[in-house]
Amino acid sequence: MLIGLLFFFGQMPITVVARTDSISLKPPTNLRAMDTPNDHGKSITLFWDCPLDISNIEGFQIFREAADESLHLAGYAPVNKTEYVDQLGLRNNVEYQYSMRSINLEGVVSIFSELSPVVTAYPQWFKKNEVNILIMIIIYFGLVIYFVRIARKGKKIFLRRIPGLDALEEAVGRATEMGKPILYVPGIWPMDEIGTIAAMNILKPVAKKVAQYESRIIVPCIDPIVMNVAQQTVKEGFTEAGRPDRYNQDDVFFLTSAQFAYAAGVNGIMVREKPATNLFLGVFFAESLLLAETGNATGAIQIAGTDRVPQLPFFVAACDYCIMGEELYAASAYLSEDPRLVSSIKAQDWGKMAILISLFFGSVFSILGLRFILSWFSAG
Amino acid sequence: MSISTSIWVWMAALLTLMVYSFLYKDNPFYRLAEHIFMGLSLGYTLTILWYNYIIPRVYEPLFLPPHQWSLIFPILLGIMTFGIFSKKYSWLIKYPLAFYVGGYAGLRIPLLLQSWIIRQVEASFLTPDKFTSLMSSINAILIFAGLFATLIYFYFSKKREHGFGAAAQVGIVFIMVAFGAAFGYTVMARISLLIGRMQFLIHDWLGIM
Amino acid sequence: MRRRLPVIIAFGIGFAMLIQYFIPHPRSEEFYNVIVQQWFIIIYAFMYIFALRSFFMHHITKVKKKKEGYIFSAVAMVSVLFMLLSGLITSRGPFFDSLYNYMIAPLQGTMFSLLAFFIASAAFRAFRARNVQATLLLVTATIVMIGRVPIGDYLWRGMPDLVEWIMTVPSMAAMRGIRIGVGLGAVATAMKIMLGIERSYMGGE
Amino acid sequence: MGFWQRFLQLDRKWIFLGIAIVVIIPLIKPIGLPIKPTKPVIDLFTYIDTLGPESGPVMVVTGFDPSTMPELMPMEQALLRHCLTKGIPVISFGGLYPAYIGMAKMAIDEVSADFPDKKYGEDYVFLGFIPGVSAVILSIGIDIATTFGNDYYGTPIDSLPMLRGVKNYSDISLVVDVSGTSTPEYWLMYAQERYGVNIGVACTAVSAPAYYAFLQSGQFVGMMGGMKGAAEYEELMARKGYPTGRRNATIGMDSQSLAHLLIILLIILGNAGYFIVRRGERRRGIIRRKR
Repeated sequence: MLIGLLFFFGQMPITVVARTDSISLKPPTNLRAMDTPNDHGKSITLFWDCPLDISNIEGFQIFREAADESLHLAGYAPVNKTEYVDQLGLRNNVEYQYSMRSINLEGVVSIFSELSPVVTAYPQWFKKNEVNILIMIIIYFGLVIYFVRIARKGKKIFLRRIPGLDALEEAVGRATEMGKPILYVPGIWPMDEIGTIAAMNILKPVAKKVAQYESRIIVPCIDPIVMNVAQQTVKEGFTEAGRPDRYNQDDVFFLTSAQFAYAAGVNGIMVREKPATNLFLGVFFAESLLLAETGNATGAIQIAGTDRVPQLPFFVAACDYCIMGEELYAASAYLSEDPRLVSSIKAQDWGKMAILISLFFGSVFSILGLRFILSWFSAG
Repeated sequence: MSISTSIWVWMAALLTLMVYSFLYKDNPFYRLAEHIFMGLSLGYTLTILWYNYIIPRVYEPLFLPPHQWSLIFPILLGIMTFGIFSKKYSWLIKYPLAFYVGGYAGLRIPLLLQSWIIRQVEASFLTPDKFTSLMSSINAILIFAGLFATLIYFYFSKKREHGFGAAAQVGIVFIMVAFGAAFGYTVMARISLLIGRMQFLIHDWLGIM
Repeated sequence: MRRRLPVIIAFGIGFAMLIQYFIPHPRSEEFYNVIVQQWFIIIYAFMYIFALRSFFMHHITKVKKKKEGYIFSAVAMVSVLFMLLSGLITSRGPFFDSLYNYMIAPLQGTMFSLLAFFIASAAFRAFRARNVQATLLLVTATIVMIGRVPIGDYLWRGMPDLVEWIMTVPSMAAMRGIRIGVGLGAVATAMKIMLGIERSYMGGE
Repeated sequence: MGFWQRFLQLDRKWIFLGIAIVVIIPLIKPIGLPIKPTKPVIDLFTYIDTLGPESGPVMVVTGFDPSTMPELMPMEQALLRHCLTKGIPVISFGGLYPAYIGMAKMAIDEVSADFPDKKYGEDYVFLGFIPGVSAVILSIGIDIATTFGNDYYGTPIDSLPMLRGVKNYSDISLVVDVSGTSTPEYWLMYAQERYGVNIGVACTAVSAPAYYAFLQSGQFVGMMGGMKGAAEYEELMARKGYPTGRRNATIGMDSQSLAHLLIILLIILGNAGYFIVRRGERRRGIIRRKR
């Protein structure tokens, strides 16, 4: 029997010692190939029908050839698969042809299947399978713009009271009575994070109140952009309160860049400066408890708020008030009472209501067998 | 009892003890370790920034052929951040900030929608295949109800009366159970880390056991 | 015009990065790579120079004015330079790696493990069953903590299954709800940034 | 100040001391609290135990750094020990990211020191880090030799006797990803989904819940979650009489159990004191500010 010592030119040197004595091994049939849709090209999807008798077959070897590439092994698929996406080493706008053969446990191979029709891979300019996301973005943009416009016309928009925020004003008042500073920790994430931006939004009214009470606010920062945004925000808070003179740039400073060095540094400030009120608002990670527990030991009133879900249990358990997840975004709108911000909370609530309705009717219809609502939320 | 002889192990052990001294009280040894840690980690970040980012992605493409002259624009934007030093030109910093934060905002919208919203909703539909057994049916309904109530808890446009108040109460129950579970798991992970440090001190440093 | 231009830039680059997600074409990928892996990095690097200035100014003033604890500021500055120089001179050689493995990693690990002590003291002093919600949290935490250690299996055979049920049903439901809510909020805020409604990150007007 | 008020003011240093004692003592003198293996760990152990010297190699992928070492290093060492004891050929892959190579090297060096009779290149092989993450997983499915070229020490793959005839996933009996991150999902997507290779996972306690769904759907052959998972695996090894070396996880489990019990006790005592003090005050009419 022919011992197939298969060398090939180009990429893959393989030494396959294969005995092809058994005629029983059949290659897959009806091999079809097409360019994989919705991608940057360089990818071809193959379909085939399994041979009737697959008892002895362990998998299928996939071979590829092109004008400048001889027939060589390009892929492998286990026996239960009837589809394969070939990505490695493919080029766009080059004509390829594929052929397959079965292989069993001992390495015995079948004859080659007939060549697939010629196929070329090419990139697309639009991901058709993610059009549902694009539609959702357009609708959501529309909601945000609509609500901002009606808010600018001065229409009063109702917003539920968030308990944590009223406590914020009481806590700032308590610190000023005792003539002690307020510590505002804006989280450990850079400016591009939504939670940090919410922290900056809340910093402004807090700084304004601190200025009115002629108290002091300390804002240690971990990121360069956050630091100079905080400096600008606190300065504005103080000027709006009519006390630009009390603004001290050294109180809003860059501590360090590392998560735990920052936590250690802030702990040091709590122990040495003894602020009466600690505000932890923004994006926090494992250092959240390090801060909350030390602050607890100094006896300060602590109000925390973060959208990082894993840290919420510790803030809920260790602080006096905890603004949870999304409430942080609503808080920045509630506190600043800026119609544009309040209106965007409205857009979010509409999004939530849309999801609640889709979940309800989607489930009811899917039990009846209709899955069209489910397709809106397919991850593409 | 074979105490380690490696200077590095001794260094690590001393630093570990200096940090643990904070548990007794805030003392100079702790503050020394704190500041060494602050400095070293900042120095480390700068080295990584230099070797993994500045050199391969800024210096080489710009100064080595083929020169990518388009990099002049971000450098100009970057220089504008120095405007902050002078009172007069402090508004200059708005441009690099707008570019950086605006760019990331646009980039994150589809990714957020995909992974935080669509994937979660897609997995929450009550489809027939979830009702295979009694237990799986109860669980499927409970998950659906919990998700519903949690979403209503975070609904801000309605006062919490009649229907909404009750749903929010149910929601907070699910939320607190989820927080309790997260709490339990985090405690476990922290204790494991402490055990890891103690094993280093006892085994690698002092060589007991 | 000074106020409008930054907003236009934010919308322009934001819109380009958003649309880029839907265009798989290689040219769009190149655009993404150049902007994210080069332009953003350059701007961030300049911001870092600015942060370094603030870091050193903060500590230099402390040393100059001999403020309390100025020695530690000096130590911090020396540490930065020491690490930076050892990284650059040995171009991240074994000495640099040892500095990481035997100084930064243990310091970080020890800081992390401090949390175990703080959790214990918070368990006694801070974690109060003030109301129904906090009680639910603490009871669930206790069940999970017992269920995940060998003793739990001996208290009641079904303990591991109960913990698994808590994780895969009530906890999963609430986590999904919170993630959807936070996701919606984050998308809305990102849109406000692009539309110029959210300008606080620029320090307002 | 009643007893309970003074009790609640207990200085937190005593609590710190309590945790330290409860963790240190078992490390010096292990108690050996009984360990009862659970199903996910048994599944992983039995799957590997059925393999032998002639079956395809097991690939152990390192995916953790110093911060998650206490939980994951015992797992990797238990897996390597189990394979070497049974003579199962094992490939230790240094990981998809450069940060993990140090841990992989530490694990393989410590374990191979306990097996002097096992020869490198014949019983175990150590592959270094290759950039590309998902591309690496994909191309192992095509051909290991081309993907790696040489092993960690620079010797060409083709000249390693153990890897002769081992071309891709079809020749690998199991891939176990020891990971503190989300890389197990990459192995499911790019290795199992495409090439049908069996995947096992060894992860931290925090990320274990997320993988239960994949376990129930049968995508993972088995799972070790957190230090408890590692201790269970060590227990299964000991019950079969396999050499376990220093059972770090099992010893650690004693400390973990006692620490958990102490924290639960502290929560109960703290709240008991809190309620007793508050009831006392309500009786004496002192309106205490809602703290």
